Amino acid sequence: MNIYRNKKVAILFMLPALVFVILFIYYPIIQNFIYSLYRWSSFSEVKVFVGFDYYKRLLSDPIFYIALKNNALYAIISIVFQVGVGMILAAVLEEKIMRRYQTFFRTVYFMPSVISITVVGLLFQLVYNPNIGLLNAFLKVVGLETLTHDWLGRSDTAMFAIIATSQWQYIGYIMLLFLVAIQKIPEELYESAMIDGANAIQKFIHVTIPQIKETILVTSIITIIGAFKVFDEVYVMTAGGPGRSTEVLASYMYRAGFRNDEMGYAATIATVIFLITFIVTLIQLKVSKEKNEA
Amino acid sequence: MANISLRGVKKVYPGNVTAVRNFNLEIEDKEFIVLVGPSGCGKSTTLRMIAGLEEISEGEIYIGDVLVNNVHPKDRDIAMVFQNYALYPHMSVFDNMAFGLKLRKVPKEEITKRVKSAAEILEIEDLLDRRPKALSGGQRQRVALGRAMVREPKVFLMDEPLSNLDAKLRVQMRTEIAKLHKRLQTTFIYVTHDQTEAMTMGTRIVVMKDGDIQQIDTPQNVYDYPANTFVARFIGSPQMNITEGLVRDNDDRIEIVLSEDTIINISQEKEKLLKEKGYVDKKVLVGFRPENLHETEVDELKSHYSTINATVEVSELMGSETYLYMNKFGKQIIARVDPKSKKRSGDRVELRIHWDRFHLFDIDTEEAIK
Amino acid sequence: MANISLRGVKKVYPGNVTAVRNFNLEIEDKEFIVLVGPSGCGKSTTLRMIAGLEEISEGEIYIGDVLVNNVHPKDRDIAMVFQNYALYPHMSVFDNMAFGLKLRKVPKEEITKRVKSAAEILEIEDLLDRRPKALSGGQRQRVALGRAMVREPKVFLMDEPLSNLDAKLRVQMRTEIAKLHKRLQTTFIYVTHDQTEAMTMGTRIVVMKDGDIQQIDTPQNVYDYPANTFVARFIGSPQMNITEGLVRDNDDRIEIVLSEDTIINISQEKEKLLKEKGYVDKKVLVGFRPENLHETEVDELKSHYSTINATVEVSELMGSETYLYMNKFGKQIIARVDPKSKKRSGDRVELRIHWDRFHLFDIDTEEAIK
Amino acid sequence: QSSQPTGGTDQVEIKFLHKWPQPEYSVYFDEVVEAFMKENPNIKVSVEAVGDEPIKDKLRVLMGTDNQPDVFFSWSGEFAAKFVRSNNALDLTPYLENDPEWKNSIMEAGLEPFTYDGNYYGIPFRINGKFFVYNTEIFNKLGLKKPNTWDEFMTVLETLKQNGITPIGFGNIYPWAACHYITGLNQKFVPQEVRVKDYNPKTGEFTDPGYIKALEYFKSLNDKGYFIEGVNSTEHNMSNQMFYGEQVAIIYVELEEFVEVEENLPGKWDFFKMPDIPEGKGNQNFLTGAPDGFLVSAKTKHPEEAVKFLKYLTNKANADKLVQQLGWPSPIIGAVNEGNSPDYLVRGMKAIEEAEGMALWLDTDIHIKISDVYLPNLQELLNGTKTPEQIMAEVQKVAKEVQSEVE
Amino acid sequence: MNKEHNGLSKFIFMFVFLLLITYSVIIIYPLLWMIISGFKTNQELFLEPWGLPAKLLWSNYKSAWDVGVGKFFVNSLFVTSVSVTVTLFISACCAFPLSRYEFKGQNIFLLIIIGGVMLAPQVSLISLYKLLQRLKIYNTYWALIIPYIAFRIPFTTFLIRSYMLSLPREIEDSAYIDGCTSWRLFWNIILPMCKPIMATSALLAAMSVWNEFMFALVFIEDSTLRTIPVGIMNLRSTLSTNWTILLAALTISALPMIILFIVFQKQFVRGITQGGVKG
Ligand SMILES: Nc1ncnc2c1ncn2[C@@H]1O[C@H](COP(=O)(O)OP(=O)(O)OP(=O)(O)O)[C@@H](O)[C@H]1O
Ligand SMILES: Nc1ncnc2c1ncn2[C@@H]1O[C@H](COP(=O)(O)OP(=O)(O)OP(=O)(O)O)[C@@H](O)[C@H]1O
Ligand SMILES: [Mg+2]
Ligand SMILES: [Mg+2]
Repeated sequence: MNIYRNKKVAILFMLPALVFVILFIYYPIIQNFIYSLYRWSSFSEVKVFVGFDYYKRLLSDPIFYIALKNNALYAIISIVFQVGVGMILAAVLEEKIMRRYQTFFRTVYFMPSVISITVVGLLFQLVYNPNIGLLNAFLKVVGLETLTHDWLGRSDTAMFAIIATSQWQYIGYIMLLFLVAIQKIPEELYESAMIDGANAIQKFIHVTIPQIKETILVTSIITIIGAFKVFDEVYVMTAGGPGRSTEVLASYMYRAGFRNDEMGYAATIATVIFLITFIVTLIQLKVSKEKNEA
Repeated sequence: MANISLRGVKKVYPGNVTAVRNFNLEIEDKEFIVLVGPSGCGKSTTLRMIAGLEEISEGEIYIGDVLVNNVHPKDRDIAMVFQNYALYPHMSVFDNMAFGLKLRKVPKEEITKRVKSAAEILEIEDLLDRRPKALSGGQRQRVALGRAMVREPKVFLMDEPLSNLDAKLRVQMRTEIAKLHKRLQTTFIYVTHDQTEAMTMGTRIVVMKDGDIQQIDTPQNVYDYPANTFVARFIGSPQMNITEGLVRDNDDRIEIVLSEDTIINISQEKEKLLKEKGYVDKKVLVGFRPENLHETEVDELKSHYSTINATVEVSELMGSETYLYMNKFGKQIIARVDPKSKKRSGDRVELRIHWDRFHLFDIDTEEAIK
Repeated sequence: MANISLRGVKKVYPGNVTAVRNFNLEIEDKEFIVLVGPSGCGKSTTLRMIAGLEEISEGEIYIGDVLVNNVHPKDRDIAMVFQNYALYPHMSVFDNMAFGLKLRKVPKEEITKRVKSAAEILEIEDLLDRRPKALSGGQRQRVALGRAMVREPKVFLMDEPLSNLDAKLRVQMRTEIAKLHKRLQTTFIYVTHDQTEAMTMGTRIVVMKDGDIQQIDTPQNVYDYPANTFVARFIGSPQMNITEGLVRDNDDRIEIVLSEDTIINISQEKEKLLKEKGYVDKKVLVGFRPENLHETEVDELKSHYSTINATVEVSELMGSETYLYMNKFGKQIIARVDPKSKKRSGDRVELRIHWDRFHLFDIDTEEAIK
Repeated sequence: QSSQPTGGTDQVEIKFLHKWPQPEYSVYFDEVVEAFMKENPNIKVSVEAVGDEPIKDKLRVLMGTDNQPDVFFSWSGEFAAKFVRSNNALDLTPYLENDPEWKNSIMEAGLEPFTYDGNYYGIPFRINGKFFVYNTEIFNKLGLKKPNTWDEFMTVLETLKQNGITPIGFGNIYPWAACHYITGLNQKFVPQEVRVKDYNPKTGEFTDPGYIKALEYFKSLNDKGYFIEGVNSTEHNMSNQMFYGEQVAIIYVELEEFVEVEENLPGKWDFFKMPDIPEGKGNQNFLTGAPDGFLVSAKTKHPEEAVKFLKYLTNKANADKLVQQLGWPSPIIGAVNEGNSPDYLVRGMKAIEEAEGMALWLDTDIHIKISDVYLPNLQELLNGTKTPEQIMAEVQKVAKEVQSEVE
Repeated sequence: MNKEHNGLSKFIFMFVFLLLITYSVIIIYPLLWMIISGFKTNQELFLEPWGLPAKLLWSNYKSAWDVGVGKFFVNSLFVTSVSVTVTLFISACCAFPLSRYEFKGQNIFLLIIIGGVMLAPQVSLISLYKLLQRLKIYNTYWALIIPYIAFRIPFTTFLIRSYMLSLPREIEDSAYIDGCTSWRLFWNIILPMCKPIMATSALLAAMSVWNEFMFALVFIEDSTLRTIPVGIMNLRSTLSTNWTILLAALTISALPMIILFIVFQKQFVRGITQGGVKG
């Protein structure tokens, strides 16, 4: 027998989690999928079966594509900054000379993620404000007057402004996950690498990264999923505007369901969000697995 | 040039554990220094300080005349075999060995060549693609060794690199390390608890105890002239027999009384020494190694020999040799005799020993009398 | 009752690495079995299968007549010393040792007593409060050993438990393990690569190679009658010299020609054997151990001895013995002689060897001829 | 009195959901409820309050269940109509008919927006109009007067601008702000019957050129620089603060905000309606604004008690209390009067009463799907990323879709 | 070595350090802004958002507290502590076999569990609402606690699992030999080694539960059961928002998380799994 193959014990351990997840996450999802096949509004009891009509409509809905593009943008930028910068920050703070100051920095960097998006949204509305905002003021001070802009009010920059806010808020959060992962790496591997002649960057590439692969996977999955689920930031800062330029899938879903009263359409968008994140996750799991096996 | 000099080096670990205290050692270029000592005496700590992996609490370390206290390990040009291997779990055996070379931008073919050849020597050619996790203990250790062997650094540090290998392989590896030393002509510092390794490989042996150096000398000298009873007991297996004896002036000849029936003669130099240092009529510690007790009659000058009569309690056949355990002078005495010895438990034996083979120590300081 | 029986046990690791193949062994209750073999031959794997930590690919394992293939390790009542220690990093040394007892609901005072006494034996009383991270290699190993020692299981499995200890401590520990065995009267299975341990501790030795058993026998028999050249070479240090020889019928006496100037006589039993098995005029492998080559004249029956003449290439002084390396029969021959030998590089020697000391092997199968 | 389902001391519970959790407001409701329960010991009113935005979600979720509050807040117009269409709102006509005194105490302008197919479904609680509020000091200094026509308005704005004062504070991060302008402009540009027809989901076409004109006029305010910078990233609230800080001369606010204006700029302000546009084809005498109020759930088990509570809430005494305590304009006739209210409130109410009708907030008056296209596009309009024609084309398209969906 | 700074590396250190400090300022400044703004009047906030208040309006903090932040606080504390504790426990239990065992269908279970990460909770709002009513826990603390647990489990499991994956197998082996049942192994060996990730997960879970808004809004009707975010959000409405009180309230509500973080710092133990195995 193999002590690590005892399926009964394994399932026993997982049972509570499974019950919760299935009952309170999957059951609603399935229901959600069923909802997406009907035209209904939340306050009427009549449901009209429309089959996959909403799915067809979604595919020809230009706003859906705007939202999709925004989410993708969100995902890409977040991967670069939250995962990339977060990881580097963590590695820098774990360097021996930095350890003394680590507690301070990690506390500070983590702090924004504790704060409610309401404050952060308001704060950054003010930061981006063309008249009184800090950002434009700063640009003027450093002589980049030409770059001043109505950051949230113009379609070309609004999305980036929101995404930037998110980065500000969550880099520290991701950094913390990396910190925990890096602290777990046996010191002797670094010692061995130093003896092998590795400098800080080489240690990072050849020891740290391979050792925190699993965390990289975890964090990139959550940032991507987070990017596709993003709602609060948009809702608080621009509500999808100007025009529809910062619409994201979740805000569009919200708008469809809770503003326009097309619950079926909202459920459709929700299902699509689920599908996208599901596929992205699958791909990532697969890629990481192949890499591990190679 | 890689002479290494440790001056007053001290290491205190957090929790106030003093692992090394006042360590002074001058290592010539190309020397092969062996550190020995009981478990926990600070051998690994010393190596790690030389490598720069452990902060030095006090003192200075020079490598090739450069004070390296504040030099980063990567800049010390050192190769090291870690006691606990410290292999990169995410790299194949090949990559583990090649990593140090890659970082030094050694050309690819050269890397392959060196790794292959080291792998061959270590008999791990078949394992190059595996991850450390899929290796046996000894195989891991060989990879750790290989990782150092492919390099050509100024200094090699090896921390019990052969402890998990079988005797045969160990002999091979010992030879290979010796060859490596010869070929590269660099300084080696080598930790081992294996007598044979210590005796055969080192140009000098450093014997440590509780963070202190006990003796630094060539292997033969450490064996022949242990500085104190600790070294005497620690080096050599089975251990040296040590017993008390009274120095007696008997008609102008100095002799030592071990027991009523055992009085030993000593050489003239020793006599002079004892007299000069004022040991006459005092007690000293007398040591003699099991392998210097002979069962057979000797034809040389009888006066150079003393005789110990005892009864065998246990005789242990070890294949290539036989140990006889006897109770004498109130303690257990061991003799290592020819395997053809027919002596068994209960037999009486008469063992002879040459007067050059006695070691004399002060009874209080336990230092050798010289 | 803890007789253990392994029947046709096989282990294939993922990646199609066969670590153990067709392992058959019946272990009596209270036996002290020692597993030896070159690094990577499957010793640890075998132990791990007995412990239930590794799935058995094929075959059956019984402990005390119960088929345990599907019994959980915790229910096998086993104590084990892991080759790589496997200490609990988050627990103090005391807790590491006490954990197994706590799980078994041993009363608190009893636990403290046992742990304390084991710690004393292992000389780690001062370290009981430390975490494994703050220990030296040898100290960690002793904790690992202590963890097993406090238990009173049906079976002890020890995987190179002394490899990181110095000779002196190792001798002490060896004795302690022997005492433990005597006191608890349980079955021990012990992996080591140390000749002395294998020879002195085991009631039987199992010699393995590449996952196969080569020989199972008492230590003395393995040494004296190696089943094949592998065992012959593996057991004994320095290794047995093995060379080819032609079996020749010379006037009704069978002799073996090793080289033009070296023709050896053999005992009558051996003659008979060679004749019966039809080796006359065929080549065989002849082995003889370095310690059986004597420099000195022998007074016994000359005819029982053969003489080998050679020139010393290297002479190695090892303190308690001297090795002479010679080139002969186209290969290197080693002799282990008295340390008083005055032979140095370039000197000619005449070495004698008793005819009982020759080992004969088939040249193709390399099995002992018997 | 009302029919008691079971006699005796059995208490019935009615749930009351409003949208003013802020303590300075909620205290009013708590007091009224307290008093009501004292008078009617057999009725227990449990109050819940959630804020402005959350209540929209809350209602939606609650409507699909049996847990509906018996009396709940709703905006007038389309927002309320939704509940009617989905049979969630109780028809209050019989109750009003049975109690003409009650009915007559309420302004028609307040009741009318809660009608659907000629029946009353809601009782107004507040009534609101939208006015330009201006800084009298600045106007006096520059010798400016309240404008009556659009042209005068433009002159005023231009003068302000020439004098280095940003004319209008306007925060359109949530485009309902722009929509309030368009509500008025549409009303002034589009013939009344066309507009009414277009705003009806069943018949809406939005092809009248007046809609485009309205957008153009609105856009010109921004293009000429009469709005502050970055309108699409400014909150309404923040633009108000700019007015209070005398950084802008004019803001466009609702009647209920007058209290706040007075608080921040006491005595230094006045207000005017949206100026007339003579060339506009619509009725110039309407006022932008709407009532909000309460509906009774169609599923309520205690309609009598619920109505009773509603009646109590909107009686004259409580309306007076509302005006006095919170300074909110009440649709109860005579609740706002010189005796109990500040002058500005009385004048504001008068303007509402004088108006021929009310132009309900565009976003609550047209079908939500149309407004969902219309409103965001107003931001695009201001940014210059879409032309009025493009926007109306989109609106027309969605109007057509809506026509086919609403049976 | 640690103290080593030759010219170049000293320069690099200073440079990096400067970057880190700059980033800290970028973060601290807004936080200070939040705290300071809590002392301002509404007008000061909007007209001079970056200035200092003319006088410190402690009353903002006081009124924030009086508005009910105090009461909400207790609710939040209860809901958060129960949710986080249960979540951690269940997730750790679940992560254990997923990381340490091999069994058929393991990947499917893994997918089922972490699949939950992918769901925007908004999606399930209505179905959950109905479900909670059917379970008769609507408008109780459990109406929040249970969904919070459910939605937190996937990510927490995910985190803990990836940490557990890297713990050395040998230590488990040795625990089994010592006589551990799977449960004891989990409880006495694996969990203690997971301290850092447990602390992190607890922190992250607490954070998200503490700030959760949508469920708290919809699943709780009774204002005496409200949690902080809904309480605070109710202060905000389109027309008249007393922003500065809101900010004061938010500062108060962020405080416990910050304190929690500082407390949990201790659990970030470097090298907790080190020294156990050789090789
Ligand atoms: N997890 C694994 N996957 C694949 N191969 C393995 C694995 N573990 C061990 N092996 C291989 O199986 C063989 C036997 O290993 P084992 O650990 O039993 O050797 P050993 O006799 O204990 O050696 P040593 O003396 O070096 O410890 C070795 O060749 C090793 O490389
Ligand atoms: N990190 C640490 N913290 C505290 N004490 C330590 C630490 N590392 C080692 N020590 C202690 O310092 C002493 C010297 O340790 P060191 O590893 O140098 O011994 P060693 O000579 O290599 O022994 P071994 O032969 O057992 O490996 C030991 O007593 C050990 O317990
Ligand atoms: Mg060591
Ligand atoms: Mg092994």
